[in-house]
Amino acid sequence: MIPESLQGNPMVAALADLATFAKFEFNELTIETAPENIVEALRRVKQDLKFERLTSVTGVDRLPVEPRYEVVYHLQSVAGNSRLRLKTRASGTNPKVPTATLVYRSAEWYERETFDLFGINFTGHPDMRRIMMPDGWEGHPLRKDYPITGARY
Amino acid sequence: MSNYSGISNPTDVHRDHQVHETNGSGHRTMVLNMGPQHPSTHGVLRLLLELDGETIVKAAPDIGYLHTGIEKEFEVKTYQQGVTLTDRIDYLAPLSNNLVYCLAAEKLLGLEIPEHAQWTRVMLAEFTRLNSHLVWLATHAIDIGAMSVFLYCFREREEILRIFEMFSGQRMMTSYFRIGGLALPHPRGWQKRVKDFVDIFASRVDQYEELLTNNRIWTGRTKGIGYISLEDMLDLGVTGPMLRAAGLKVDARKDTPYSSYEKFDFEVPTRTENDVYARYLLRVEEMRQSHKIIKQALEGMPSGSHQADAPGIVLPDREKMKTQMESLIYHFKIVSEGFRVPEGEVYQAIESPRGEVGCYMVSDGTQKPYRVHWRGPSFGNLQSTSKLIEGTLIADVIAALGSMDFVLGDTDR
Amino acid sequence: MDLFFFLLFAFIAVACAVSVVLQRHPISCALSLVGTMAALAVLYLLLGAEFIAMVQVIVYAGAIMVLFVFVIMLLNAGAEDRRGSSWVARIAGLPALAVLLGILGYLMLTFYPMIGPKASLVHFGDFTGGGAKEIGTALFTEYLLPFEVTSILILIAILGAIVLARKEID
Amino acid sequence: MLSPAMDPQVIMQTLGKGVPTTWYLALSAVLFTIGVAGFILRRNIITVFMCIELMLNAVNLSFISFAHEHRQVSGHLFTFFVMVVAAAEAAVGLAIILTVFKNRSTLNIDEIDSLKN
Amino acid sequence: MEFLIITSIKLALILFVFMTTLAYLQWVERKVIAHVQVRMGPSRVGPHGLLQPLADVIKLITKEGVLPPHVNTFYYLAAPFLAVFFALISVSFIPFGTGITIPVFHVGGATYGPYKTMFELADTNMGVLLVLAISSMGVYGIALAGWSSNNKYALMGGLRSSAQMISYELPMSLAIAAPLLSIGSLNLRQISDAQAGYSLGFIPHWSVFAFPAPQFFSFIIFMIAAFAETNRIPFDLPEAENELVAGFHVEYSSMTFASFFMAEYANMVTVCSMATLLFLGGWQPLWPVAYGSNLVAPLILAGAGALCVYHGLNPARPFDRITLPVFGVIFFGLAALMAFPPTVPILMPMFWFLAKVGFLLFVFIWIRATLPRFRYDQLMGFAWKFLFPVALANLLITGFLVALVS
Repeated sequence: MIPESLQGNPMVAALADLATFAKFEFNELTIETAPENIVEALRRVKQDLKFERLTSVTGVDRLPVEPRYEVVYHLQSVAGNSRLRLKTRASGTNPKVPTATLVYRSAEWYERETFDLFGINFTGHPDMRRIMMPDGWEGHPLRKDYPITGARY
Repeated sequence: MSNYSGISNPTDVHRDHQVHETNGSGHRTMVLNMGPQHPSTHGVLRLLLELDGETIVKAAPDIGYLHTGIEKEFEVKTYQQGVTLTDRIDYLAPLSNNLVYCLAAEKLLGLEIPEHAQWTRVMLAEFTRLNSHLVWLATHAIDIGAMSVFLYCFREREEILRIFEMFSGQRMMTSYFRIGGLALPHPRGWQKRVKDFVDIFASRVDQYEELLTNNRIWTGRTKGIGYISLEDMLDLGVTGPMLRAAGLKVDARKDTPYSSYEKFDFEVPTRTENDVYARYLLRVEEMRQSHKIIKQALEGMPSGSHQADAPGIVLPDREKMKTQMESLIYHFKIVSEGFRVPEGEVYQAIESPRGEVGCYMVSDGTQKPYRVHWRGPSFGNLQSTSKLIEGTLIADVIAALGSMDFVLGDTDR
Repeated sequence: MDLFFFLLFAFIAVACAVSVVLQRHPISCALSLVGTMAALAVLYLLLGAEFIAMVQVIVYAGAIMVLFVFVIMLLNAGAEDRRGSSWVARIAGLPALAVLLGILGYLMLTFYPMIGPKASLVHFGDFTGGGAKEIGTALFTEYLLPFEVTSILILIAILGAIVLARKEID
Repeated sequence: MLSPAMDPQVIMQTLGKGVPTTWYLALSAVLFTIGVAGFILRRNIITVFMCIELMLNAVNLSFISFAHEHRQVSGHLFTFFVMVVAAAEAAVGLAIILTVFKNRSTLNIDEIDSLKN
Repeated sequence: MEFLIITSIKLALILFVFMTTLAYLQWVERKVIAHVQVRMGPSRVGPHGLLQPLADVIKLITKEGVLPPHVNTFYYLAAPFLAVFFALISVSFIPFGTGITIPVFHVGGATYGPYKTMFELADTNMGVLLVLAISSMGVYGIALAGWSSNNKYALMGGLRSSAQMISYELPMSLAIAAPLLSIGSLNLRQISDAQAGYSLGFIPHWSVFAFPAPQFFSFIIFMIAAFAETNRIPFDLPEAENELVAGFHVEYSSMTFASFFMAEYANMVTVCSMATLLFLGGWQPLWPVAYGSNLVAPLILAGAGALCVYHGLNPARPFDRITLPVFGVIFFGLAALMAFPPTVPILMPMFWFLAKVGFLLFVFIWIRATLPRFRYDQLMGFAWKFLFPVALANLLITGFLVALVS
C-alpha cells in the first residue's frame, strides 16, 4: 500500500517491512503500521531516524469503520528538523494497543489521556487510569457515540 | 490527635494513588496535598508530595480539574466558530492559539493569506508572548516573594491588553485571527498605541531586571534549582523555553517559519545552565526579542487587505454585502452553515510562549472538523514535574513549578 | 507582699510541675515545664537573683524548651500510652520517693528552722548581689576555670549533636 | 523541728517581714521529688528528659536560696553553670532522641532495650 | 497610691496610643507599599483611607471566628493570646522619652504633687534582658498555633518559626551585647542617656558612631535578626503564603487571626524601639541643640502642613478641598506645639525617638516591598554560617577596643 512516489523516502524505507500504508499530504508524512508493530516502529524511528521527541499521542474515532480507532503518534526530530506521523488502528470491541512508554516516556500521559477520552487500552502501560475525567466517570467522551448533551453528570 | 504520617487528613482521602508512605527505609514521611487550591500551583494543579522533613521524596502531579471538553466541542462547531474555543484553552496566550488553529485550517483549505494580515498576526502573536511572559514573571516573582515585580509586570500587561482591546474589542478572549485572515481591519490610531508601548517597554524590562537579576536572594533561590537533564526533557516531551534554557535551539519560528516569521530579524536566545535562573534570563531575553519583532512589524507593516481573497470562506465587507447579491449569499451561507473543508489531516505546530502548541486537525469534508487534537505545551511540560522537583525542598518546588510556566487551561483543555 | 508572691508563684510552680508528671501529651508537659520555669524565674527575682532570673527565661524557657517543643512537633509524638508504666516503679518507687522527701525535709529542718524568730527571712531587696555586674566579675575572676571548662563542654555538646544528626543522613 | 512554743502572732509578724528561706528550700525539695516521680513513672523519653530538667530547676532554686542566705554570688554562678550544662545536655539529648526515633520509630523507653541481654 | 494612679493613667494612655499605632501601622504599610508599586492603596474609607484601620477592626471583630473541628481546642485558642501577650508586654519596658513633671496643683483644699514620672511603664535595671527574655517567649505563640491547628502547612510553619527564632536570637543577643560593652548598663534609660553628647561638636555619641568601637555592624546584624524575629520578608518563611499558604495561621479567622498580625506589628515596634535605644541614641537629637536641632520638628510639621494646604488649594479630587486643609491645620498646630518653649523639653525627645523608630519601621516596610524571600536552608545557613560568626567577631573586636581604651 505504499505509493510509488514514497518508495525513495528514507523514513518510509526504514519502516518498509512494518508499514501497511503511507501517504504524503500537506507536506506531512504519515506511515501506518499494524498495532503489534507500532512499538518496533517507534523504536526504529527513535533510534535509527533520530526522532527524539514524541510530540503527542491521540486517537481518532472513525465510528462506522472497523477497526474503529486510529491511534496517532506525532514525532519530531529536532536534529533533522522534520516531523512524522505514525498511525495504527484498534478495533471497536476491545481496543488495545501496546504502550509506547518503553520507547518514549512522554507517552505516559498522552496514552492516559487517550485511554480516558477514547477508551483505548494501552497494554503494558505503568499507570493506566483516567487523567482528565473524574475517577468514577462512565464512558469515554471523545467517542463519536458519546452524546454531546444529556444528563450525564 | 491525627497522625501526620500517611494520608489521614480528610482532604487527602481521594485520589491518593501514587504517593504513600515508604516505611521500608525506616523514614517517616509525610504526604502533603498541595493544591488544587494553592496560591503557587497557578490554577488547579494538584501535587501530591511525599516529604521527609522539608525534602520532597516523591511527587505526583494530578491534573484534570479544569477539563472542559474543548476537543469534543470542536466537533460540533463549524470551523470558524472553533476559533473562539481556542482562546479559552490557554487563556494567557489566546492569540497564539488562534493562530495555530487558523494555520491548520488554512493548510487544509490551501488558503493564501495576504502579507498585511500575516504581519499583523506576527505582531500580535509577539504581543501575546509578551503578555504571557509578563504574567509569568509577575507570578514567578511573587511566588519567590518579590511582590513589587508583580505589579510592575501587570502595569505593562495592562497596556498590552488595551492594545488587544483596541484591535479586537476584547481584552483576553480576543478571537482576532480568523480562518482566512483577521476578524477586523486595523483600528484607527493603532500605530501610536503600539509605538508608545514599544518606546517604553525596553526600559521597563530593564526595571524588572534591576530588581531581580543581580539580587542575591533571587539568584540564591533560582540558581541551580529545578535542574533536569536535556535527555530527560526530550524524553518527557518538554518544549519551549525550558528546552532552550538547556541549550537546545529549537523554535518553530525559526525551524519551520509560519506566517512570514522568516521575514523578521530576531534571535532565538539559548542558555546552557538549565536551571530556574537560566529560564528566567531566557524569558527576559525573549521579551526583548519579541519587542524587537514588534518594532519591525510596526515599522514595516505592509498595506493590503486583512483577509484572503476567498469569497466562500471569509465574510464579505458590510459594504459589498449590502450592494452585491452574491456577497449577501456568501455571507448567509458562511454564517448559517459554515464552509466545507477538503478531506485530510494536518498537524500544525507553532511556537507559543510556553512551547510547541500543536493542532492536529482531521477533516472529513464537512463544515465541522471531524477531530481536533490540541497538543498543549503545558501538558507536555508538566509531565516533567516529578523529575524536576523530587529531591528538592518545598520552597524549590515553588520556584521550579514557576519556571515551567504552565497554564492549567492548556493542560486540561 | 513577699509572702503573697512567694505563695502564688510557689503554687504555680508546683501545680505546673505536677502537670508535667500527669499530662499525657508531651506538648502539654513541655508547656507546663515552661510554666514552672517562669514561676521559678519570678522566685529568683524575689531572691535577688535578677540576672539569673533573666537567663532562666532566655535560656531555659526561651531556648531549651523551644528546642523540646520543636523536637516534639518534629517527631509528632502522640499522647503517651498509660499502661506501659512499670509496676516495679510504682510499687518500689513511690514509697522510695516518700522516703526521699522525708530525708530532705529532715535534713533541711535540722539545719534551718522552719519558722520563728531564728529563721532567716527572704525579703525582696535585701540582697542585691545578683546583678549582671557582680555575676560577670565573679565569673571572669574567681570562676574563670569552670567557665572555660563549661565552654569546652558546650563545644563538645555542639559537636556531639551535629555528629548525631549527621549520622542519620548518611 | 517545729518549736513547741510557736505563737501564731509571732509567726504572722515574722511572715510580714519576709518568707523564711526554708520555705524556698522546701519548695525546691517538693519540685525535686515531683521530678523524680515523673522520671520513674513516665515512659515517654521526652517527658522523662523534661523531668530531669525539672529536677535541675529544683536544685537551681536551692542554689539561689543558699546564695541569698549567705549573701554570696557563688550560688548564682552554680546555677549559671547548671543552665549551661542543661543546654548542652538538651542539645545532645534531643539529638539522641531524634536518632533513636528515626531508627526505632518509638519514644517509649521500655521498647528501647537493645542493650538488655 | 499615687504611684498606682499615675501608672494606671500611663497604662491606659500607652495602651490606647499603642493600639492605634498598630492599627495605623498597617495603614502606613499598605500605603507605602502601594506607592512603591505605583498604585493608590487604601483610599475609599475616609479621606486617603484613613479610616481603613477602623473598618478593618470592625470587620475582623464582627467576622465569625471559625473553630475548626480537627484542632486541639485549648492550645488553638491559647496560641494567639500568647502571641499578643508577649508582644505587648515587652512594650512596657521601652522608654520613649525623658520625663514629665506635673507641678503642684490644688483640688478643693487639698494639695497634690509635684509628680515626676518617666515615659515608660516599668523602669528596670534589666530592661534589655527583659525585652530579650519576653521576645524569646514569643515563639511559643507561633509554634503552638502551628502545632495545634493540626494542619500540615501550619505545622511546617510552626516548625520553621521555632527553628528560625532560636537561630536568630543568638546573633541578635551578640549584636546587643556589643554596644552594651561600652555603655555598661542594662537599663534602657541609662543606655539612651549614655549616648548623649557629640564628638568634634557634631558627630553624635550614638552607638553606631561611638568612639572607640562604632557599632555599625552590630546595628546591621541586629536589624537583620530583627527581620527574622518578626517574621518579615525576606525572612517570612513561617507564613510564606506561596509555599505554606499562610503557614501557622492558616486555620485562624476573625480576631484570632488578627491577633497574630497585631503581635507581628507590636514586635516590629518593639525591635525598632530597641534598635533606636541601643544603637541610634534613643531620643538624642542628630545634631546639637546649639545648631538648631530643636527646629527640625516644627519645620517638618510646618512643611507638611504647607504641602497639605497647597494640595488642598489645587485638589486632585473634589474631596481633597476639605480634607487636606484640615490636615494642614492639624500639622500647623503640631508644629506650634513643638515650637512652644514649655513643651519643647518634653516633646523634643519624644519627637526624635519616634522619628527614628518611624524611620526604622519604614525600612521594614520598604524591604518588604522590595526583596524576595529566602529559602529555609538558606535562612538557617545565613544565621549560622554568616551572621553568627560576624556577630561574634564584632563582639570580640568591640571588647578588645573597649579594653584598650579604658
